[in-house]
Amino acid sequence: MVLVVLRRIGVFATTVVVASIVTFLMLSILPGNAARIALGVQATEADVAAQTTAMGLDRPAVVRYLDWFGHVLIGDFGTSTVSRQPIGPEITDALGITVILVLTSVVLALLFAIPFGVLTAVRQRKPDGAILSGISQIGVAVPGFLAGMLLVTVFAVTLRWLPAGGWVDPGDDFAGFLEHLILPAIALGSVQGAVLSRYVRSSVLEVMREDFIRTARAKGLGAGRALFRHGLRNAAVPVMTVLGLQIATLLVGAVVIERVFSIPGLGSLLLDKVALRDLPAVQGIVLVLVVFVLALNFLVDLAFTLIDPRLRSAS
Amino acid sequence: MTSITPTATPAPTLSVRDLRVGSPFNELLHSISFDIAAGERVGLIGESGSGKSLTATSVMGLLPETLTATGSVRLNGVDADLLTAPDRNLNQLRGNTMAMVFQEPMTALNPLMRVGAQVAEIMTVHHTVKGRRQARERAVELLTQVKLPNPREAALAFPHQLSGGQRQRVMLAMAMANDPQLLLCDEPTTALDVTVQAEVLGLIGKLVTDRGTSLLLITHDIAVVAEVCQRVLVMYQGNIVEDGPVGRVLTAPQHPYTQKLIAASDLSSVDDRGRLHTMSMPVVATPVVSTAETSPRRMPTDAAALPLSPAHRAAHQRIEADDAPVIFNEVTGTPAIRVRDLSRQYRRRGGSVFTTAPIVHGLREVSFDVAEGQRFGIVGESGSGKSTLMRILCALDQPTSGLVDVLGQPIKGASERQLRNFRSQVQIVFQDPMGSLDPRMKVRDIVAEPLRHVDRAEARARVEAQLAAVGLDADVMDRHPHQFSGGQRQRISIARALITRPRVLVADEAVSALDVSVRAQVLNLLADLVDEYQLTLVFVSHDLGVIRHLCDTVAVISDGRIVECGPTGDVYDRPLHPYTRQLVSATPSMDELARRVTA
Amino acid sequence: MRVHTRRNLIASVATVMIASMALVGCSNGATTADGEPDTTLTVGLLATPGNLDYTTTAGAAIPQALLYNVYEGLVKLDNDGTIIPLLAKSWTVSDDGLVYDFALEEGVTFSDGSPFTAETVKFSLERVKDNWTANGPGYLDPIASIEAVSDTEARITLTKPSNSWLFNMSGPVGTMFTESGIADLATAPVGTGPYTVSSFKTGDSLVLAANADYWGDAPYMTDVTLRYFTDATAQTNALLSGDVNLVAGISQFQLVGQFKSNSDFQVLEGASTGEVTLSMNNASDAFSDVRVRQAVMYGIDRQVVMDTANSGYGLLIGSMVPPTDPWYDADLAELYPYDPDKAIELLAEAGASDLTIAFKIPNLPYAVAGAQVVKDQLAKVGITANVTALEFPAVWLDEVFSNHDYDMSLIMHSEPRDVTAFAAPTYYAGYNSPEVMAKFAEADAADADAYVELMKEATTTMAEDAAADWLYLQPAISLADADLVGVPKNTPSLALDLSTIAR
Amino acid sequence: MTASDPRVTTDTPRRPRSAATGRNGAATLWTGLVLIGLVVLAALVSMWWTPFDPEGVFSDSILLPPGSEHLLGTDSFGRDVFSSILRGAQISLLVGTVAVSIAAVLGVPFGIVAGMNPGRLDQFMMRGNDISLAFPALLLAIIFGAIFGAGTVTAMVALGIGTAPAFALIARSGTMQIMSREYVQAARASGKSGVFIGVRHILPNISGMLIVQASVSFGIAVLAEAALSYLGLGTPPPTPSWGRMLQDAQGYLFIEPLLIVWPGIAIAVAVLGFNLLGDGLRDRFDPKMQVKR
Repeated sequence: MVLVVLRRIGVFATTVVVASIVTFLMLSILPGNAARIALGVQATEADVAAQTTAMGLDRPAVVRYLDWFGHVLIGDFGTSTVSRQPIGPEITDALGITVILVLTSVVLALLFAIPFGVLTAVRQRKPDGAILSGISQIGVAVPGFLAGMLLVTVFAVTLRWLPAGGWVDPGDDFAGFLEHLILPAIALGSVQGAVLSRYVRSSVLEVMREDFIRTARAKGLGAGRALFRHGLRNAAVPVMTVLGLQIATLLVGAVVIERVFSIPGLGSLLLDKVALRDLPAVQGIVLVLVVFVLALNFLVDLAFTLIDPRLRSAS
Repeated sequence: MTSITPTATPAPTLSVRDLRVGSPFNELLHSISFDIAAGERVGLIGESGSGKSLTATSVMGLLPETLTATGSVRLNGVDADLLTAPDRNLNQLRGNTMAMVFQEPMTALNPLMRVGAQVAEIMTVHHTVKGRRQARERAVELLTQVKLPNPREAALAFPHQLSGGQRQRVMLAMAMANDPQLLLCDEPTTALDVTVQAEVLGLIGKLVTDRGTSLLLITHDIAVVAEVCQRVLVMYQGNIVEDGPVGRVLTAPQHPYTQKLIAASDLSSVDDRGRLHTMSMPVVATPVVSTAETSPRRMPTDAAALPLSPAHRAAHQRIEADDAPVIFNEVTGTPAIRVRDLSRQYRRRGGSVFTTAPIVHGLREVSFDVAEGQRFGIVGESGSGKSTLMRILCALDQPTSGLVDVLGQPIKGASERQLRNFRSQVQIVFQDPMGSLDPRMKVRDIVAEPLRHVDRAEARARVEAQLAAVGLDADVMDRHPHQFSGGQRQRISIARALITRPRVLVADEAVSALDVSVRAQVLNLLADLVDEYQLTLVFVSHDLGVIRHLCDTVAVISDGRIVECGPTGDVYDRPLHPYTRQLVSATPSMDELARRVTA
Repeated sequence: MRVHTRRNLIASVATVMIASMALVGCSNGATTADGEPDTTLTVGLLATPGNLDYTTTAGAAIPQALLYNVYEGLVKLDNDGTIIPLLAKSWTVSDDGLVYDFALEEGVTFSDGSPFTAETVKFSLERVKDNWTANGPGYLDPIASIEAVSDTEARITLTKPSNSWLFNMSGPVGTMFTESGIADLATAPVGTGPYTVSSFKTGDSLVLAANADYWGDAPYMTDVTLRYFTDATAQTNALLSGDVNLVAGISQFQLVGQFKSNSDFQVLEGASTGEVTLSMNNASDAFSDVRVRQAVMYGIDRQVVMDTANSGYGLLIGSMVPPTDPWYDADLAELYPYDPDKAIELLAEAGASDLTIAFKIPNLPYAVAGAQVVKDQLAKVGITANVTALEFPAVWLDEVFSNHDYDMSLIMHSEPRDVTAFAAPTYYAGYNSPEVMAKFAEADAADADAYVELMKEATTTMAEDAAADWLYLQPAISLADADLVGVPKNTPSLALDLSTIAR
Repeated sequence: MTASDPRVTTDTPRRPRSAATGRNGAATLWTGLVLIGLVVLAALVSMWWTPFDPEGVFSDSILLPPGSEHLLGTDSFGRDVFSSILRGAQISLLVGTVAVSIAAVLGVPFGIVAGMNPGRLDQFMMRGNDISLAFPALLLAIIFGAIFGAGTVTAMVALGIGTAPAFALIARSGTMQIMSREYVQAARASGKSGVFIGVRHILPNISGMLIVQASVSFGIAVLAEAALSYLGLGTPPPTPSWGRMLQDAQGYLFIEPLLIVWPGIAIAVAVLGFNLLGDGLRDRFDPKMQVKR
């Protein structure tokens, strides 16, 4: 048992190392000279050369990789070539913001998707079910940033009920934090909710055809109770897979909404750092994103084990 | 609001009148009428598509939304027609006054819920016990009654931790929990191994007899009906064509369909050419609900005559208590197949985050020979290792250790190149008529697939010839598998297997998925072809009856080893190993059944 | 009143709908709920600083936030572009134009408490040569020596007379630093200015607080937050929704219209130093012939470019000189009137009738918009422009600016008095005119009147040579709450001077 | 992101779908096909004809409201919005087609090989797939945009590579199901090579689920192109793209709000079409229905 856990962790670690190499290689061919960007248009070529050496950009790739990843392993992401600050805290701050935003939106999405998806599945053949299903189909088809723009226009600009964008730390001002969270979370959550509700619907439809639902009906449970007591947990399994993948894509995917609402999240930080060719920061961000997703997969695996006893006891 | 109040007059438990079920496109059940008296055990028999399951689901009110039922279904003591009663009222009846057991023990239980809780639920739903605690206590009691080992622990198990038979017992416990008036069982034992099947059937019989519950048992297997029921209804194409006491129907079927069905079910009865009775002629569906006596039909009593006696006759041996290795059916000279000390272990796929996949012993030190021209049957239940053995014989799998020679070709460690000749010499016929043919390929391509280095024209000619040999016209060549019935698909499978003129034919449960009527035809065909091509046949099956009909020698395999092997008749008549005895008694012949029923 | 309505919203969710609608309307008055004057200001800006050290980090974002607000030099540019005293009370220049004597303000301290003296001047200016890598350390090249005559008197001697030197001293290179405050320039700036930095989050905000010990007049606004946006629409939305009070440096002018008709806001139009330049690589095969460049000048209707790509905002200049410079010549805008026939003729003359050029623009909204119009107009005179939008700054700097691998580009030159730099033969424009260079040098050393005259001559020559097509001058447009006063209209320097803003 | 995970597929035999689901499915399918047909028609027509040149600049017709001459009005460059919408269909279809093709070409063989070789190779390949899953399309688009320059090609390639792991997962789970079919065993027993089995047996039999996945991915690609255009990583002007039209329109939201409506509708129609098609096809090709029995 311990061995197995160790092996799993070993596999996970190997994956992370490979991912770090992929990240490093991919970013090492970035065009654009970080030294030149730091110095600006007035600097001479000699200045740029000196700056290149100072930033350690003239060392061989292997050395740079080992130096970088070695430090990452001890929690040191290096120093940003732009802000001159340790990158770790910058990433942590931005990641925190994005994670809060994404999780809130996912919670909103679930609050919408579960009842909506179940309803559309149960009422599949009724006209109202078809209408609801159509609504969610259209919801899936709307770009998230368009939803964001419209929300800002209506609730921030026209009605002035909520701020048009920006971010407040929950620790600084909790009410302000909530105000700033609502619109972006809704923008991100509404589209995700529509997507999720499609999965909930098909998963519930699938489960409704299962034999054990028929068994439950034969026991004297009404259709609704049978679904509620026996179906939903079973239907949750495929939905969870999708949810895990969604959260993974949203970490970067939220960048569009972050842009609409001027939120300094991880995706925005990545775009900024890429633009500034802040290579240590970009590498750090990409690695954190990738490891986050890998870890998320691992957790989803684990969650399956918890929800499904068939996976728990293998013998 | 319809209320449920007992009516005063004594009446049948279930009364079905003029039940018709239709889809938007056509009618599936045509005016079904029957009664079941209190405590009566009735079997409903028919082949796939005859409408027997629809009958049961109509009674339960669980028809798919898209089907509509008309007529009337009345339950004793219920002042309403179940077909028109609102769902809310049916909910009070289902699981309480009438209960149902389904075919698929693997999927009929909620995989995420402990079985005890699932049994308890049916009582809490109908408030037949006070409180959850009492429901749980009662659930354990019920699990004890259905003879689940360690019922207290079993109640805490999840369905996947139980075997198929155990799950079906749980389903039974659930169904009987509220002492229903009527129990419906839809193919309750079809998915179970024969030995388990007998136990579960015995249990059903005992439970309903003890409690005076009326039983409607749906099955395709006449033996199952004979085992449990007093009366049998025969369904054919949406009609009940015969209705009578089991003994009478078994011995003196009246309707032509029933007659054919029973004849085809009897693998020990052959015609004057040594061939099984088939149902190839179309049967006119005329409902007959009479119980008039007819003259008893003479049942052939002699065992199936073996059309071909191989030169080699196997010794009748069994494994000894000390597990000393035995070489079964040892052949002097060069056998077609020689297996020595064959073991196969594998890791079960899956496992979870925290557990390693367990090692499973598929086969343990198996040794036997198969002589050239022999018809060698391998019989065993699911998980016995028979499929693993078959796969290794066809070089689809590799032994972990031991020696396997087929037609002089060592299997262990052989590369695909070395096996090239072997591949055309050893061919295989599978169980599943749906799954064994690629749905995207035309019959022409399917049958020609094993051919190598053959030009189109010759391939076409050979395919045509081979299709003719299995009784199919050449015009089927350009069709796809889904356009054929199960029996026809199995013919195509056989054509594919024989097109390379192999010397060894391995058949894996080749008739198990077929309806009784078709089974006989395919078995006859196989027997003919084995003769014609002088094949060495290895026939793997769970069904001793089929093996007995087709094979001269049988090996009984259990838990990864051969426990007994010998000439089929000997093994059947004088089983040496207790497991074989169990197996034999669980698969009675028609004669035996008739004897039991009329006794 | 408007400022605090949203807090109520969260506090009493149930009454939100009606309450906030009622409260939203009354956006007037400069007091908080307590009756105190509201001295907090939030400014919405684009382009976030990566760090706070403009001695080694290029870009206009850092000086915009810090210069004159946190950092001060001896002199500053007022909003009209005039050099006025700052830390130097006054100064005298020797007749030969070589010796500058500065009389310094007394009692000035840095925000870390250290005093400002003539030694500080010497320390700060000497530091530039070796420690500055960005923002033009070369501007101080004319300095021969710096001498602290007394605590309040500093004497700077130049190697040769320079008219541009004092002007440049008003920019970043003239900043006064204290020796005790340079340890962490990137995050903890120490200056003598009216504000200090209280927090900085890259990509999000920079918060300034009034410096309680400021030597001069205390600014009206005590708490200023600079909020950074990546999207121009988000920036103006924030003003509309009341999240910010002032938006400076609008770049997408279609967003301005809605504010003009709204009495809650004021639109401030001023002059900037941002020349939107259609640069042509004078050294490339395509544009080495002056006739081809002139053909471009005739072939482009700058008014249409401005109307279409810039919503009609801007000023046609025709040279690289904004009206705030003394040598501005309004007539140059008419030098090359729109005349496509003439353009075709010139191209034919130059044997370039079927010209295809690489038009590499930065991926910035004004450039992307402008390039579409330019491409369309060039097509009409027979020039095929293959437009590529390069990532800015990284790839554009690399390909166009450093490697000169382009035929045509479109970019705004926003630095003050950058025309001299543009004329350098090594500059990306590849314009090589010894005559013009000589004139610039002569001008710099000349007396004040001759200076203006010579500068005018040189810049006119550049325009005639069609060194580039200066399409128009980007206006400096600020949008603000109606109650704000003292908002700087023009941007003669890089700085956004907050000290004058009040309610 | 739509991806099926092998963890969620079971061997549970299903009863075939009822007739009514089938009819619903057919309605869904046809609605989807009609919507896609509109988009394809727009793309085809715009190859030869649009009412006005969607790439020029017309300074005399800036920001006109919808009218008889300009059906949907004009934008800030004086371009006819209707023409741009028509021409924009080309980019959307191009991005979708190329991205999905890249994803399929990379993902499907990968998934089939993994599915056909259970054990170490499969494990190894799936870890590789995990890693590529950790680089979502948008992240790749940002990185590739920085490396190769933003543009249609970069966006298509990034979307394609980013979507490939989903195809690999689908192909693998489908392959694993097909591998247990007896006709594969029969082919192996006939000495057929892995390549033959993969191409002749597995690919045709998982094509249904792959088409469903392709259809859904197509919709996602159209949405992703819009998002990338919004971030400035999509199709550069003047080539009309719906996503960039949306972005451009954002600045004119208070001047000409309809400008944001038209490309929004166009995107929704295309995505809706492909999603409905996917749903309809899923009803047709339900992989569960191919399970034995």
